Amino acid sequence: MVGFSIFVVLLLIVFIYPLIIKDAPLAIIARGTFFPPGIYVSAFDSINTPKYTLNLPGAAVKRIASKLSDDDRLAMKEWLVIDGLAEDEIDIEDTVLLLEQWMNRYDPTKRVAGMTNARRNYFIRLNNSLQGLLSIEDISIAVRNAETGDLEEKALITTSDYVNVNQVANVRFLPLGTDNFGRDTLTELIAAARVSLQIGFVAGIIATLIGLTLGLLSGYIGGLVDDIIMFFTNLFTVIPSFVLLILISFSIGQERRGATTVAVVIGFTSWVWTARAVRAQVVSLRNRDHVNLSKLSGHSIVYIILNDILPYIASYVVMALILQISAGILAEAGLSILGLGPRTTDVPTLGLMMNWAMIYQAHVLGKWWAYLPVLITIALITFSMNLMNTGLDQVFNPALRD
Amino acid sequence: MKGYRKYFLNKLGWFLITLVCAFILNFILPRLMPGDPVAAIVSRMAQGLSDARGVQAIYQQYTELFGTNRPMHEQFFIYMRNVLQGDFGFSFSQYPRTVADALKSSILWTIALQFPAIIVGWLIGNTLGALAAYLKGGFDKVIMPVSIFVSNFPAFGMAIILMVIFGVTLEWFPTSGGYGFDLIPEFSWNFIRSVIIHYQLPFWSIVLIAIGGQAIGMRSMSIYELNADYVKYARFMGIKDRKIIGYVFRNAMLPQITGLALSIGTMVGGALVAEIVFSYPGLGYTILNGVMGQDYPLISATTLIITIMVLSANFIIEILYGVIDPRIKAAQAD
Amino acid sequence: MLRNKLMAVLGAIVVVSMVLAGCTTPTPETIIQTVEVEKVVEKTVEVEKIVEKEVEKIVEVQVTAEAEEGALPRQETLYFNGQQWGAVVGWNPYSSSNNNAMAIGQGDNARVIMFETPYLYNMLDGQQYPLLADGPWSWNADMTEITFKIKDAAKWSDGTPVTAEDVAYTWEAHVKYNTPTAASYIDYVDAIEAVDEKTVVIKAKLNEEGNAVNPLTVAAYVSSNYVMQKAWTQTLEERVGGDATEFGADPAEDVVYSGPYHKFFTDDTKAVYVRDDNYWGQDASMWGKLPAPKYLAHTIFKDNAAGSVALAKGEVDVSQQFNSNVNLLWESYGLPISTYLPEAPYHIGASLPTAWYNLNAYGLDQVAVRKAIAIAVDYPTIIANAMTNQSATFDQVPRSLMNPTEGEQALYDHDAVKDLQWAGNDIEGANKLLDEAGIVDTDGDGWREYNGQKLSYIATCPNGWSDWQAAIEVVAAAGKEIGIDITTNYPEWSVYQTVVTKSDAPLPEGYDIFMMGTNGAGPTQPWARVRQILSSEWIGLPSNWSGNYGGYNNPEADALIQAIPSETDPDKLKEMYTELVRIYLTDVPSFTLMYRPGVFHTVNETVWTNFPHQDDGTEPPVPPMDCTDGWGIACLYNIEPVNP
Amino acid sequence: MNMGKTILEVNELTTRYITRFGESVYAVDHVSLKVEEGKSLGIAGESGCGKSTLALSLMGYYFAPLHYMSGQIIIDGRNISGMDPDDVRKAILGKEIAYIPQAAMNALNPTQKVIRFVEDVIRAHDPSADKKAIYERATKLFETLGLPPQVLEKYPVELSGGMKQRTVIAVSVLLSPKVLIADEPSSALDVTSQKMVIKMIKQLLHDGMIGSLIFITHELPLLYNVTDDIMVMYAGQIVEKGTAHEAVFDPLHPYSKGLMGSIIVPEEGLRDVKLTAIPGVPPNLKNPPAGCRFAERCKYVQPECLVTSVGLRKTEDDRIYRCIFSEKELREAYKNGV
Repeated sequence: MVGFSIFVVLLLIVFIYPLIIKDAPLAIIARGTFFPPGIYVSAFDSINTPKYTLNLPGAAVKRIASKLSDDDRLAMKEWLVIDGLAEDEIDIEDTVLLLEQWMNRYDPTKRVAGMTNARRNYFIRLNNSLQGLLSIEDISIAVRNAETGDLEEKALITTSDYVNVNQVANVRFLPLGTDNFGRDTLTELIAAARVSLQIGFVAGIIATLIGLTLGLLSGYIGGLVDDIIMFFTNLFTVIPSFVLLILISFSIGQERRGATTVAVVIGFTSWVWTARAVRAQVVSLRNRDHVNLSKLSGHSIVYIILNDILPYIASYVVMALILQISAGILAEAGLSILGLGPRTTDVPTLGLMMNWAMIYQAHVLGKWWAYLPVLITIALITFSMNLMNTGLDQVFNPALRD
Repeated sequence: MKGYRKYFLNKLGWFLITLVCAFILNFILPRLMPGDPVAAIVSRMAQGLSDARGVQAIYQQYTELFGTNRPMHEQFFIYMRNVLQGDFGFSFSQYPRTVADALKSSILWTIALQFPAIIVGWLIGNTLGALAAYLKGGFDKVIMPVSIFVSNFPAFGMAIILMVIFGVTLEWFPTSGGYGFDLIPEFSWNFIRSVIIHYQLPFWSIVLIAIGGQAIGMRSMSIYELNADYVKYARFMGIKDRKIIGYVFRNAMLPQITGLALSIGTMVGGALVAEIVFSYPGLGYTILNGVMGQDYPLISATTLIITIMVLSANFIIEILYGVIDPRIKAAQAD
Repeated sequence: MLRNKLMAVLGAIVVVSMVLAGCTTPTPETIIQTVEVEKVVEKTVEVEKIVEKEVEKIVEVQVTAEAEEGALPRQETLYFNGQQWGAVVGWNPYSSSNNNAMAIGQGDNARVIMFETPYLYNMLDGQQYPLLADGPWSWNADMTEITFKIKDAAKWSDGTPVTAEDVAYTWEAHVKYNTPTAASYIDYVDAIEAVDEKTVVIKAKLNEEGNAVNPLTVAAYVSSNYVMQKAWTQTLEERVGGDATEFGADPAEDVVYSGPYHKFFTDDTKAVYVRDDNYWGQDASMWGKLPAPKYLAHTIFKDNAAGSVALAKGEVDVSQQFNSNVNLLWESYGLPISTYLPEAPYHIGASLPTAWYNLNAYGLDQVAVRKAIAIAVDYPTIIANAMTNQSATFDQVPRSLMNPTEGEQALYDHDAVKDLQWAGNDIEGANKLLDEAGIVDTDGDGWREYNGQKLSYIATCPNGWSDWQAAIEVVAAAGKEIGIDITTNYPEWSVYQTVVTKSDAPLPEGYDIFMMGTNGAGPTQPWARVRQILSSEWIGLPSNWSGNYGGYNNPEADALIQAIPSETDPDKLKEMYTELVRIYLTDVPSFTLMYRPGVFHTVNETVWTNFPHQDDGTEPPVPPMDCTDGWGIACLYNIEPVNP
Repeated sequence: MNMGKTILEVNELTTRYITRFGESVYAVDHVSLKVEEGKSLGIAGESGCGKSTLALSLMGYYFAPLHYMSGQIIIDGRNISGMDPDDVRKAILGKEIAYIPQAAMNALNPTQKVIRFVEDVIRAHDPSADKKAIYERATKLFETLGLPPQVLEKYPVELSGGMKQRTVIAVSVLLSPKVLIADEPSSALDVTSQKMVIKMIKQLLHDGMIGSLIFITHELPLLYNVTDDIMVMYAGQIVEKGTAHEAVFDPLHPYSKGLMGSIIVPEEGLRDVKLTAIPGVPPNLKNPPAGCRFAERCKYVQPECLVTSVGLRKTEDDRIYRCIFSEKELREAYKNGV
């Protein structure tokens, strides 16, 4: 079954990954925010790694293109024209000529009427990036002599020098880059997923137990009991559980908000759903023939509930539990995004990661790796659970099979 | 009809009692929050005030003004009296602004955004579920999982994704606010258009979230019903499939209505977050601010309003439910 | 066949949904309508109150004219973000609770779009330039009185001239109603008197020797505090019947102002200010013209993220908020966005977000511990991650009590304190320091003890203050490196502020290391900042927003702080400041984590250009103060549409 | 042997279930039968032997997972097995051939008043019919059947079990169908309402409100009282067919024998014994045994029973049974066998 397998895979990843990558999930490894995903190779080490000479066609072109995009060329043309160079003299395809003209004519101090500061800065940056673009001289690595303090050439790097990544001492693969704290997003994400799952389970189980008990009682016994229980249920239904959550979590105060606390709080605010659902089921069962039969044959309430009611709603309860778990995970995320989640330093949770990604505007800056994986993880977890639900549904109720 | 009256009175009774309790809860819960809000205001007022007496004086003034020096029950009755007169008092965090003023506009924005969204989500969800149950095959195997997957994003997640795709990347829709950043509210086509455009992203983010859960419920409900004996019988009595589907979905839909009543409470929660993501001028941000600023009156008022909205919605739905589903009356009768 | 029908049903439902969606949209309308109506009412009220009709009429005309068009003309409107959070509450310049940051903000760099100060402070050259005042102010011989004149051209929005009496009465009112302003100046300003129609004299409070207690602060008054109209102040007093609370709470919709802009429209989503085309400042004696934008509009965003999106989309021209990784906006997205400096740190640092030690906390009374933690912290990471490089590094600007501006940096001898400096990230150094101080891990649990008690602290800052939280995280990490157990904790600001500013009792548990900002740039700086960080005079205040929250007490420092204001000899000053820096770096009562600009000044040049930026050739240089604060308002007279 | 008009004739009808895993289950396997006007046919067999499926198949209206394979269903000389389902629905169902479902308790839409359903039924065949006419017609019918007309205005939930059942029967015969198929109409009821139901059905046939009756049950003795002929089914196939008397008191097929084995005096109280009378369970029809389907439960099983499939035999007095033994051999076996 799809849902189940997705879920299992998630679980496996969550538990196996930490065995392989042992880094602390909250360790700050990067100086700077949102490093993009990729393989990071120690520049220092690669200098001391054996060099291989590869003469690859188009290497130079790539090198230039990386510094000088077509837009840049057009921009250069624009500037040169403003500077009084005739358009037909400029050929943006001819890199050498273009650069030559640029180097001769560009003057950072020149004030061009109507040019915005942003644009001016752009040209300055462009100019800097163009420096030595065409030079194919070897770059020399030098070390400063401790006594004399003058530079001594250590190595030469030519344009055709390559190192083999496998031979570089320090290489770090960051599949999802780093987050705003400079933490390895993937490691953090997986740790977070685990915590969120725990929260979900705790919350879900608490909620289901409360809901089931109340639902059964009110549904079967009916009458006053029903009214009283339903009254509380209604009470908690109409005060949106989310509002309750916010209030309670805030009252607890961030200092005392551990993952478990949050889980419990969620559990205690979200049983309503189950209670009502169970009750509805029980009510529909209450007047079924087999129940009446059982009543007539004088079985005790407990007996009837256990033997004539519970089996019929067992599937429903399991499903409710699963839904509650996923709901719990969502609730945690919802709280954290408002900064009311578990305290940051203890553990990462999916919600907290989301929260920080938002605070540091990852979505505005297009740093997808900081938030999209988190969202997808949340969705996948809950999704797989829902699928399991429908799956179970079919197992328990042959009717649902076509 | 006796069964029904009984049902109605019963519901009405509980409606009122619930309302009262909700009211009390709304009053108490915020006041359980730590910290002294008046102190917060005073320390804001008294910035740089060097002599202790001065600070004390101001503190006195405000505790007087907000009545926080009185015992809880007294505060409660004063509060109740005022609320009944529609006066929610001063907002602590935005003093001297009154709560009523702070809520005035945001309520309407929220209602206008959320209730349609929730209902539409419910309708679409149920339709999808029904279709999935009836058409099976490709529809069931593809559309359902997709819609479920979509609705499994957390409310804010959906909001953010929509924002990034349609707001930031494609720039089809604005990313924040209730109307154009360059508009002055007034009754003009220009303005209405802007409001509609700004309405879309928050609206659909809520709708999308709502769909899945409803769809699942409706699907299994419908499948149960589709296999019910009366369907087979009706078929063999030569009744058109369309009519039978009519029976089935009516019967399946009925429990879903309570489902709706139930969802509203939770959905509102998620929707509030969506509002915040889109800087929508609704209750979502108001309540968050209230919490952060320990603004008891504001929180109480906001939660109370949300509560009353949800409560009434519940009540109405259950009343209707009683009207359209005979099973209820039967249940009440015995 | 059946499927088609069902599809049809689905279609129908979708349609219905859209209709529903449509139906609701009028609802906001109704709100808007009410708001609109109210606005009209306010207007009429104003009209009644206004003395000179025609002035107001013109404004009226414009308003209605605009209202009909519905949209603010983009070409004539300058959009802001990051100053105004939440809806405007009032317009009362005497009150500190208007939540009206755009219009009301007194202080070192007073915000002068609606209310005006006699002088404008320029953080770049440290000068005060006359606004309402005519020409520079002057001390009398024995430095006890400041005298300045009011410009003849200076007029109130009701057309009446601004007089010396207004200045004097403003102060009277402050004192009478015990406003925060009064609170912060009462110890230094004795009285403000009108010598004649236009001449103002500020009398300084004198000490036993008969010298001004604090000439610096007195001098600062003229550029930090608004002048309010006496006539209006009296109407307000009548209205509130002399009640101090009421006096502060009054929304003052009818306030009379002297600045170039005033209320046009406010609601929960924006605050819009319109230019008063009769603004006196267009007189040759001041600006000689009107400010360029007809409207100043501040969209109210729920958080920085929303604000950044708007900035990127060109819906905000001037952004006073922390835009994380701001440089990407132009580097990766090629947006016409720029900051004052083209490269990192992008802004001019003005204040020093500081981690304060609670010196009463166990073990933190030990310099060794304080210094060890301070030198172990990884500042480059804080600056790179928390501030996303929008702060000068401590290599560029060595740590001291001064902010990174040249003026302040020149005030102390860098070399004299060179050997006291630390770059941070110095784990060995820190461990060595602690070992030497005999503070070692005796019971081998990995944590150091002092007199047998484990050193474990809670570092804290307000919840949701993202850059600070990120910084505090790094501090905690440093502690763990050197065997001091530091955990972090983020209370809500509402709780935090009350705890931290209560200095009449030792700080409670959980506030061992905590963050607070410091003064930015201003006429009394760096003295006021030094005082804020080192002076013991705040200890014991019930509500201490002034500084030294950690309870540091050093008579030597106090003495110097006492002396500086009346010291005029630059060399002497430099000595004293150097000495204070030495004390600061030796005792480490607190340590700066980063440099933060007074206001973030990021501009989008889609519509407007010619904003102040480094070497923009303005003379005197216009500071990046968001086009609204102090001399920074000159920006409004320099900017021009990109394509007119 | 009177030669009445044949109302229902079924030739070699074969239908199958297709499970979601695509396997076919041949629940009705080359079944042929004939019912004459005014006559009634009983179909007996253990549960799961395909009698209910046969009932469904006879309607000539199939929906997943049941599928038509081959054979003919001829009602009143009209072959409906080939007809377009929608025409069958309009022209046949309820009108020519009506059905009383097994669990008639839940056969009515719980959220619909009986009369509304009556309207739907009639309108389904004659859209023009107007409310009033329908109402009168219904009341008349209910009265003749001894049902209180108020029932029409009630919701099913408001009716007792027996009342529901009878209501269903009444609704089924609204259009006086030529064939009424009653599938265990009484199984879920208490004895008294059972009797009423049986009585009612007999009355229907007797008063000519229905053309003919097919009565399905696992309670052979019941059939003896109700129907003229009896057909015994096993594993989707006919194993024996004859008059009620023959089938009950002189069964030929070992299975029928087994079914009847324990009966001495008429039905009362012995219902529970019957099904246990024969050891073992019917074969799984997903892959039916190659030989005689009853073989592994048959006392008289021969080696070839297991391999060679067995056809129907016809006795000279027109009785039909499925066995390798001749009538004589069987009687022999029974005489000294048991």
